[in-house]
Amino acid sequence: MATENISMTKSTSRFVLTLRGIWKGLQELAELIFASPTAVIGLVVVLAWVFVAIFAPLITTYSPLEQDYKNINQKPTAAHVLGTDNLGRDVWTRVAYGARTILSLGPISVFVAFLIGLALGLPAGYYQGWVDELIMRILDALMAFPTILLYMIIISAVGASPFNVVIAIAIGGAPGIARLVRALTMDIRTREYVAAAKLRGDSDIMIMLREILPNSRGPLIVDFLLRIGYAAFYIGTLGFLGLGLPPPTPDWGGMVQEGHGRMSANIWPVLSATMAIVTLVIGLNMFADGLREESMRYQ
Amino acid sequence: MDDSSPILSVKNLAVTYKTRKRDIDAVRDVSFDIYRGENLGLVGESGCGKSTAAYSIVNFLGPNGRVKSGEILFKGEQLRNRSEADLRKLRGADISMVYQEPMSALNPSMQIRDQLAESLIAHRGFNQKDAFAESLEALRKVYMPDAEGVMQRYPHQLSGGQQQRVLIAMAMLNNPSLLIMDEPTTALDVTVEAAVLDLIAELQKKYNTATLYISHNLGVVARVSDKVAVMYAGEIVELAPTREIFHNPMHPYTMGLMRCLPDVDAPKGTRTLHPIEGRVPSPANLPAGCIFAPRCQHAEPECLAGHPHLKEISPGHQVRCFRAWDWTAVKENWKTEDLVPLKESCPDRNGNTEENVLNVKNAKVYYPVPFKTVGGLFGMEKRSYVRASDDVSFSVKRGRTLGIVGESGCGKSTIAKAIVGLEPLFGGQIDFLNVDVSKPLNKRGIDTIRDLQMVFQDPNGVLNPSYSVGDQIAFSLRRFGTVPPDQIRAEVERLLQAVKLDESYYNRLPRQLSGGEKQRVGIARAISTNPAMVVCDEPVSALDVSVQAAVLNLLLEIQNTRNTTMILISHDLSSVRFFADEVAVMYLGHIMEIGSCESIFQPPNHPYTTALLAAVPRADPDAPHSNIRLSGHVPSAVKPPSGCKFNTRCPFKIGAICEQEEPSKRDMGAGHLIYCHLTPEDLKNKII
Amino acid sequence: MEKKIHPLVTEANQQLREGKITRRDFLRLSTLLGLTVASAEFLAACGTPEQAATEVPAPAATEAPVVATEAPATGGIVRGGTLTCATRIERVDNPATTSLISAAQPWRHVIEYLTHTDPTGVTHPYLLESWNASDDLLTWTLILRKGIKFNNGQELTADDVMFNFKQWLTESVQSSMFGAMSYLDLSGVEKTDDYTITLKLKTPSIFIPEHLAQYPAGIVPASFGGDITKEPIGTGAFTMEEYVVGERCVLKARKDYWRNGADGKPLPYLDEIIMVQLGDDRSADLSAYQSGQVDTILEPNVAIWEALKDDADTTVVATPTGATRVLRLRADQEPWNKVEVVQALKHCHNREKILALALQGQGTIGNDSHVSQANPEFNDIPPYPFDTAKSKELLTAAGYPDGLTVELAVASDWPESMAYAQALKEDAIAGGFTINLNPMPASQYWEGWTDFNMGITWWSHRTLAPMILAVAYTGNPDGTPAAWNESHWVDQEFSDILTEAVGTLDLEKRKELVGKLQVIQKERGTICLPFFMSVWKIYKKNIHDIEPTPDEYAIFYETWKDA
Amino acid sequence: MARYIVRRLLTMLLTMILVSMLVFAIVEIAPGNVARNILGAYATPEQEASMSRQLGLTRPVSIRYISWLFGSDWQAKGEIGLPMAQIISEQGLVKNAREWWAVAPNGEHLQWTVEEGKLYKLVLLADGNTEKILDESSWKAGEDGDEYFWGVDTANRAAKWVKGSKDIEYRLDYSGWVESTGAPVEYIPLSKGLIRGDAGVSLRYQAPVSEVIGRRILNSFILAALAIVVSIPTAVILGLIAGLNEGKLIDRIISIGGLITAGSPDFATGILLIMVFAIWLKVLPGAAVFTSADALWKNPNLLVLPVLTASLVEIGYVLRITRSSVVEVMNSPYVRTAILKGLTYRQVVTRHVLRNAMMAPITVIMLHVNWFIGGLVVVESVFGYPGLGSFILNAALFKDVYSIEAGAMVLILLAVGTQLIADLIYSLVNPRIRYS
Repeated sequence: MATENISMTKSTSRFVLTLRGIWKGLQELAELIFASPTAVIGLVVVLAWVFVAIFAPLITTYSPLEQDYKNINQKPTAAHVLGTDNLGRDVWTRVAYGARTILSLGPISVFVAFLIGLALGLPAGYYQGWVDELIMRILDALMAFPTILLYMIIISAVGASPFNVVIAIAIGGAPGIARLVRALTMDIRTREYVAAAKLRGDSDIMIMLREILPNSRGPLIVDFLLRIGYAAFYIGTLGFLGLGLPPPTPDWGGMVQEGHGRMSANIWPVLSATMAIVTLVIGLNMFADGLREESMRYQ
Repeated sequence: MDDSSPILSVKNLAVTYKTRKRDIDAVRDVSFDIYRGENLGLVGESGCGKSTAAYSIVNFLGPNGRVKSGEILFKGEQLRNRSEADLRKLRGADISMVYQEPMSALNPSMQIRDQLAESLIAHRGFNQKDAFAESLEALRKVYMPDAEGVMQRYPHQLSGGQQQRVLIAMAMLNNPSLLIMDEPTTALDVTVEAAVLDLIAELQKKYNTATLYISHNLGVVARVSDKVAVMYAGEIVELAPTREIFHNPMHPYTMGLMRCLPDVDAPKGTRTLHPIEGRVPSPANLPAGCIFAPRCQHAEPECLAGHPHLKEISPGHQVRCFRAWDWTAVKENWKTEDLVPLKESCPDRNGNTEENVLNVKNAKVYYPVPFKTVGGLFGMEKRSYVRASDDVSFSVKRGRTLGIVGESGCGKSTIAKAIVGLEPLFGGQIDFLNVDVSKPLNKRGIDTIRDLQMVFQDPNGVLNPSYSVGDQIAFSLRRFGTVPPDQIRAEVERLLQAVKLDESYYNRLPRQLSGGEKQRVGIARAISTNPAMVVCDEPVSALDVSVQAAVLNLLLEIQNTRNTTMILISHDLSSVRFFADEVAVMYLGHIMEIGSCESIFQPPNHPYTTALLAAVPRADPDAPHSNIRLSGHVPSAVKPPSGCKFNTRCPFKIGAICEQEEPSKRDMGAGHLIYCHLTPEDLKNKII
Repeated sequence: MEKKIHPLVTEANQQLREGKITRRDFLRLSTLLGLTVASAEFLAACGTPEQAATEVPAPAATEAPVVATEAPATGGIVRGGTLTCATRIERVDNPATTSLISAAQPWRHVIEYLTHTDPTGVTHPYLLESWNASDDLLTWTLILRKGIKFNNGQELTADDVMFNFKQWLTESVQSSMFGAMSYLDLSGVEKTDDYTITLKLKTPSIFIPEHLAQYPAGIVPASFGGDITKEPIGTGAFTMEEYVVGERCVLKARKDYWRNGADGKPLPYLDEIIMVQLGDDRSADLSAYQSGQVDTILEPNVAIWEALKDDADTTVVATPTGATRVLRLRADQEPWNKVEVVQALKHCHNREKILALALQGQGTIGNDSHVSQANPEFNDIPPYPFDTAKSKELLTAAGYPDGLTVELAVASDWPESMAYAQALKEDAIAGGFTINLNPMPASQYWEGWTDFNMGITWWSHRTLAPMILAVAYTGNPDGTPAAWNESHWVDQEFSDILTEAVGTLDLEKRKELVGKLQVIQKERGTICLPFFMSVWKIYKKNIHDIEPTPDEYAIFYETWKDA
Repeated sequence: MARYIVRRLLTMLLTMILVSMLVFAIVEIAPGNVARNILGAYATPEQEASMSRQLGLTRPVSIRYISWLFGSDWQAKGEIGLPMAQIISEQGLVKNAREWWAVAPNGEHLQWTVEEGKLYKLVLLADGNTEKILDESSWKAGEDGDEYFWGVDTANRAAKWVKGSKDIEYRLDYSGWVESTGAPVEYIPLSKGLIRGDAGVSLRYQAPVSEVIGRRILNSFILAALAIVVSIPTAVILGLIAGLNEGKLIDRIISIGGLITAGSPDFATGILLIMVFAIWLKVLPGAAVFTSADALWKNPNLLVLPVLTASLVEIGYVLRITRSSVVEVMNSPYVRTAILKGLTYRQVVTRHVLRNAMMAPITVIMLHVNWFIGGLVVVESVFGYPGLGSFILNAALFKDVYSIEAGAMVLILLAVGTQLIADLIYSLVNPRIRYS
């Protein structure tokens, strides 16, 4: 019993310490962010969209699919702050729910891309030699694909669905991530703590995951943020090209695609969705850029 | 102006930097004069504000820095608050600089001749042809081999020594009145450093240039400077003529710096080192009172309260210390006090010396060179190798230390890594505790891995920044299961104590530690499994001198208490002398000479050893200077020269035999082996 | 020239006098039976058939059969110029097998038709000089105009027409004419002399002249090898100079065309027609039009109409038609083989809403039978009401108490279809249907249009109701669905009544028969048809005399452009 | 240097081979095989099987890949025993009609057909017509007792007929199915292969892909080249100005401008530009209406908005890279050396900053080519521009496999080629690469 208690206290204290560590890390991050006006503006914009996405049902009065056929193509009014589209749906509601689409698909696809990128980049950078050569050649081949072409081919082969959009963006993004991870790994693997880990007989996977990965997180986080921006950009583009989510899913790119043919009659759906994409992408870019510049400034 | 007034006179200089949080005074109250032909050495540990002080002279402090107060008089004229256009006329003409990292100080995409010539064109209106001619002349003045060839080259095609010569030539082009040299030899190998220092000394004599020479290395300053200013945390704490400061230091910091240096002439066990406890305070967090007081052994309450000013206590000798004049008695034997007869302190050092813990036989470590053509992948190109370590044999006895010395790239680290299994062996054999360990780590048994640990060089790389100190040591304990899980924390704390860190370090993250502390944790981790042997790869070379001493002491203590066998890889002969029992001298992957520490540091020696020894800067202005210098640079390890590997640079080359035949080993007795065609007599005579 | 008047004309004349049929219906009918428009008008006004046959001169070969919409501005006609239009340039090989109006648009200026149906629905002879029908409507005589030359210099003769009939009536060629002319076998087509062809029908039909004006019925020479792009030979006023699928075609005026314009010189007025395709997305068409790059947009959709309807520089001519978007369900596949399921879906249609969303109200409500107010046989039968409770009830009865999930194929570049699909998707949820949309480009939709389990297809206008019904809702003799029967719905009773209607010339009677068909199709047919749409001709104000065809055919023979 | 180029070319070749496998795999082995994609979801299994055979899809993947890349005429030659000839002729509006014939030893060009169970030989006559000759004697005895014949059919395929076969061939005309009996049992679709310039027949256009794609490539190339010529110098100059004035107002303005243009998707920019310049101001064409193949030369205005749209995103991106590179170089030790050498600001910038600051953008632009191409697809789609991007997009939407494959290969070759060129430029700028 007594030993249990001790180990309890120990694990509790460890937990507290970990928490404290995380808190400290967050504090430092916040300090970093608030040092850069660019990052702050970016963060505000992104958080605003995150807020809109999370609370979409609370801050809108309609359903995104609700069609009011007696009021189509309305200009902004008190009842419809951004007007209605050609099917009489409230544009603001669709924009708000569209934020949900893009802010869930974007991070998910980038996350999947990171999983693939890590799975390729870590071994390539760590083992080098023929493993690296092989993986690099595959990556070269993947990189040679203009991303949008990859999307077009994948989506033409398997059709458009949220899942496929995620897969397409993930495959498109993975080579870049893998190269970054590889470069970071090649750098970190020469650090002596990696040698130290080898000298306690740690397995390669253990070393990659415990020694290398946590120490490449800085650039990876910045890259992650930037890539969410690109993903939002691409999800919008896919929607616009008609390769995105099937209607009537509220999807910003899709809204532009649906609306731009009748733009001269009703510009509001296009304008709203366009501004949404532009602000989100710029916000994410500003946030990532500011963070990167600030973290490099006083090195 | 006449020679009696200083070329440069800095008075009460203060420099401040804007940071995210607030302004930080990096340099405060710095005053010094430099006269024509004089060389002022500015020494101090890293982060003491030496470079800041130097750059403030040419007002080059970056966007965040500015001179806050004080005067900078150059030839009697105020340089502060001068316009950029005015300064530009001085920069590179009357005041020029030489930098620490010659590689990055040169434009990578410009030929050397253009980089040299533009200085002449800008300041003296030369046309290009004349400028090239003058530049070539300048290169010749710095004894640049193949000066014409170098003119056409790009920086990356030159060796570090050549690059530094280019920078010196560039600085001298316009016959400056003041030359500022910012650690010009720090990035260079010891043999190259020696040659560059010779050059600097010669040029100074020849052109009578006033020089501000910044270095962290007391030995270097002792060699070139007429006057030395010791900086500490942004202030000059002592300023005196070189001889005076080395023989009669007045400030406890200056004394501390000298007391912590290992002496290349003192054999192992004859003296111990006195590290300065604590660390240099950051300029953002200065202590009240005397800035050195928290680390000073002699601090009194008044030291903690008031801030001392620089006082002249004898002509030309200024000290910033309240007690500089009243502890004359203490400093009678300041250098040798606390001398502990180390040999007696560890009785079993000589107990089982005959047992070889490690036997290395003809070890080869080759790295394949990446194929230049795709055809290589299909066997159409002959594979070539970097022969990092070629045919190396030695053995280490239990409880002893083998030192391996040599310039960078000689293969000493490679062989160390091969021993612990971090590099695969290309040929040869390594036996450890009578087990064949000629295989990489993942093929070795867990016991072998546990028994053969390593201490690393770079304090910033030695610890994983993501985990706490305790965790990193605990990883090893868990992995090897040396202690039951519930005792791991206690064991880690015990280990921390063993490396003189208290248990509060357990939860610290590496970035909260100083370099020396990190290195201690690294040592704690290496000894956590109680290994039979520890390979130390340049354990102190990246540390400040005051910290070096502590770490070296610690290693020695660990060896004495645990009877650990060690290999010390180092380019610093002083550390090796301090710590090693046997020494191997390596050059281009080959052992040139091996033997007991005593025999290596005394003639007869291999010519290469001789050159190395001659190059060691001694922190004593009166130490005899040897003129033996190496010319040329280290040949490629892909295509090593035939015959004796050293023949291309050997000052005692006797002829064709050196180029054609690989020298056989010459046994000089008592295990002292020399690989040279010279006879023992020649080795002895020629060198002395 | 004396011409026998068909007894049915006399009968119809009587009906006209008694006020049973309108003057327009009479005109249409009598011209179908071979009377010239002038004769028919004369007859309608006062004369007797006998007088009409003798006293009214036959129209000159140069008579313009086209009725201009604007006040004829003969004096102001300007010759020359290039008309640029945005459209689709489809791959075409054999015109007889073309299944898209848009594919026929460029080519109808190169190859011509035996007859022409004008915007009022009256069919005129075109390459034909005239035709005659026997009293029992089983024998038709087609008389070719003489002296018409193909653009390779050959003269058009009965052999060429025979060749075309052979193509249409050979099943393996897969022309939609095969289904449309189900009343005729190839063996019944005979060449009487070089300019006369006799058709012997299996069952009576009055549709021959109108069928001959359908877009797959362009006349190619007998030497035709199967690919019009390899042999761009026809009698039309233009020659095809360049044809790049998906991009552009260039048509140049022929100097020796057989018809004259109002100024007495050979048509056409335009020198050149350039048709361009701006990608697969119609919005570029609109940008091109708005920035003055093209003069007109062919087959404009509702979005284009919406953008341009109030444009000051634009002429917008709207025609209510029988063109529509048909939600067709495969009668031979689950779950549409259960009539309750189809009815349930019909009850999920809020037709007013669908019309409003799909067409901004620019059309009429449909009742799920493919007969529109633009057809003379139209009977006003109310559609099923919007009643989702009833839908649920029907679904439960059909064995789907938990509702159904279905996939709806829809062409994403047809905004009306997309809007219809989305509106239905919303409303059908309450009715127990979960409809997943499968949007695809129109080109891809056409590739599989008869194959989708559920899809929304574009149908263009046909003059008479039985024409469309015969093409799309009948079976082959063996009972399998005909080539164009996309819903695969074959109903014996429906087919029988339809055959009777096809052979019934009496409009009143035919209307009655069609009424039965409407009810059957509404109740049992596996199509939903919520609206009929208006179609538009949209062109710049400096363009004149574009024929407002209800079937969206683009005909620029007499179009001219301000200098 | 030459060695470096050769090495890069070889790696590029390797990459292209890998890419070709990948393209082939994704497009042809994707769920729902080609025949299904062509036929739609509701074709009968017999129709699908027949279509698969006709498209050669029943042949092993490796053989199909080789045929696609290197052609199949030589394989057919092996089966038929006669050399193959592809005759290209102008037929009406079809400028390059391609037909495959077998060449008999006497020089006659031959095709075969089986009608009513009888084998006929079609001999090409001088006037372009054919003469049909009964050729029953050509049947060969097979191992299992059947009589068979390998020949060229009339639809550009090598085909193996078996005497008396009742197999039904379903052929998909543009409008529907054609059914005939006595069909061949095995087909080799004849093609010269992608690398010999024959990318197969587009399912959508029913014309050789290479025919359709050629002018599209030219159009896209003009658009892309102009966009690059406009955007890169602009971006570099702006980036330089911003980087040299780090932190100042002008830097802020340029940086924010760059952020906005780089963050606005091409379609948004394009739509906005059309709205303003084509619809409101009516000063520029809002769509790329090619009234003739050389429309761009007659009316260069067509290019203004597409080029501007494609450029804006690129300008923002390159500008930001250039700026940060300039900032980095400005803070480098060698610029410090240059300044402390007493050079003027102008000298420092022109001699020391420019060249070194260009290195990072060149590599990044090089990696950015793919992104740029993506932008072109969007721009071409927005403006209805008849380029390669919209071609591939439509091919993808239509599942026109051979067009996707050929288009993808061209695009990738373009991308990889551009990367190679950028690599070479980089090696010229950076002496380290040149000499190592």
